[in-house]
Amino acid sequence: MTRIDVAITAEPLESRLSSEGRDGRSGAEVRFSGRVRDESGQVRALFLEHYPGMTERALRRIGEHARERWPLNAIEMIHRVGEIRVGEEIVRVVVWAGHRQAAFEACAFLMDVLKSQVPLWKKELTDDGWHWVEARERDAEAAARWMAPSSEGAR
Amino acid sequence: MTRIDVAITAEPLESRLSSEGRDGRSGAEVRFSGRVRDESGQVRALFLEHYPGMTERALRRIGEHARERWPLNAIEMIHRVGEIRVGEEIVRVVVWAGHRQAAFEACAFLMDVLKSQVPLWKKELTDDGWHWVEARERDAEAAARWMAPSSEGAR
Amino acid sequence: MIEVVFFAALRERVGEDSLRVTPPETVTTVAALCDWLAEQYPAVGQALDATPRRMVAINEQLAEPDSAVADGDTVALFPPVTGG
Amino acid sequence: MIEVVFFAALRERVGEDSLRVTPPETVTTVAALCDWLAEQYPAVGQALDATPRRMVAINEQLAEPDSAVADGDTVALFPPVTGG
Repeated sequence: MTRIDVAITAEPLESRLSSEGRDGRSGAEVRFSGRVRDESGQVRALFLEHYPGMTERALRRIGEHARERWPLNAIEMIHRVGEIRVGEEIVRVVVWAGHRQAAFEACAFLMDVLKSQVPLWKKELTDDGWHWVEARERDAEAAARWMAPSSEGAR
Repeated sequence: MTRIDVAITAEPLESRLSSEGRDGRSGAEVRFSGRVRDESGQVRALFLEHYPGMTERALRRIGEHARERWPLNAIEMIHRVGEIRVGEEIVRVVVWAGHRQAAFEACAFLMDVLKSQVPLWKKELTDDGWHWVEARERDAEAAARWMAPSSEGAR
Repeated sequence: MIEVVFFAALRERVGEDSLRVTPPETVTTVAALCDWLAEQYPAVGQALDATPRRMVAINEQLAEPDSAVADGDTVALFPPVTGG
Repeated sequence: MIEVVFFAALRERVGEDSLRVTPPETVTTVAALCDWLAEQYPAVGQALDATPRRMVAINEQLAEPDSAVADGDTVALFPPVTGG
């Protein structure tokens, strides 16, 4: 059975090791790390709000969708909340599988769906104060491509 | 300019840290780690042969193709050679980019092309002795999909 | 009784984390609940108007405006998510 | 002079890591070089026959059977690669 580990934490992700998957089953490990970008040179910090309880359940649910869709050995999803500085890790998704294509696809799927369906909200601190980050159409489209009939096969 | 680091080493990759990319430019880091799988429970060890000089040049060349095709900040490719045990890391490809889709695609591209164009050869030790691993049609097809006219745009 | 919880910009606009309300029996969907809240609580009405793109969860599961709400439910209203 | 180097299963079948050869001027392509090697060195001929799917590199760049070879080149012959 595909192991699914999820966590929400206010501690730096950098200090968390991921499980190793060195069991001889997993030929492929694909890991995504998202860091706080400073696109304009104006972001001082970011604050992440979440919905305690639902956020963890939503992460687990998208992990369950991924394991129904691809042959995976394990999934790990960690998301940071609270105040985060530029350059720090905000999210880490790791997928272990027997083969690389399943691992790549599942990891990209998890990130796309996380960005459009998991209750987390970003607020940016700039010289003008705190501002909520607007959801981007691009992220909704990225998630929608996994729902297209041609890429069906989930349930 | 997109930094490209390549290395061939007979030392365990596990002990090598990747550069961190915590410069505020790279929102996305996608990392692929390939480990020695034991599909049949019969593989005792693997031996990797390479073409000293050409292997490194070929890795750098595919990195150059990736950075022409996607907006990337940095690429790191490390491949282990010599004798390797089951569960150990054989290859690591890390891509840093401003956005996750470019990082995912470039990392998958690099692995697909590495598997079909970079001079490295695997030999397996089983109870029957050492055997050269046969190239798989699947890997050639995975590389070919990046050459299709619809996915052009490299040069 | 229904517990209505707000998050992020919507929470700040409402000025409350949550409300415990007992709407009339005619309120059976998320959309009807929002309309009723807007009537009863002008601050909520203004906050909802200021957040035209919204998401909703019922008992911690994503739902739609026409999803059914019932006594005992927790209904969460929030702007589009921006994690990751 | 042309340096011919072998790798992996092909190297083991040939029994040599490399050969330094001076083929006649009529040998101008990789394919012609392989044919000439097979005539001159029966062990190489048998090894090439046993490795029908082959790759080739000239001066450390991947090449094709009809690629040109010239004096001073290093020509590498090897089975399909299996790294990663």
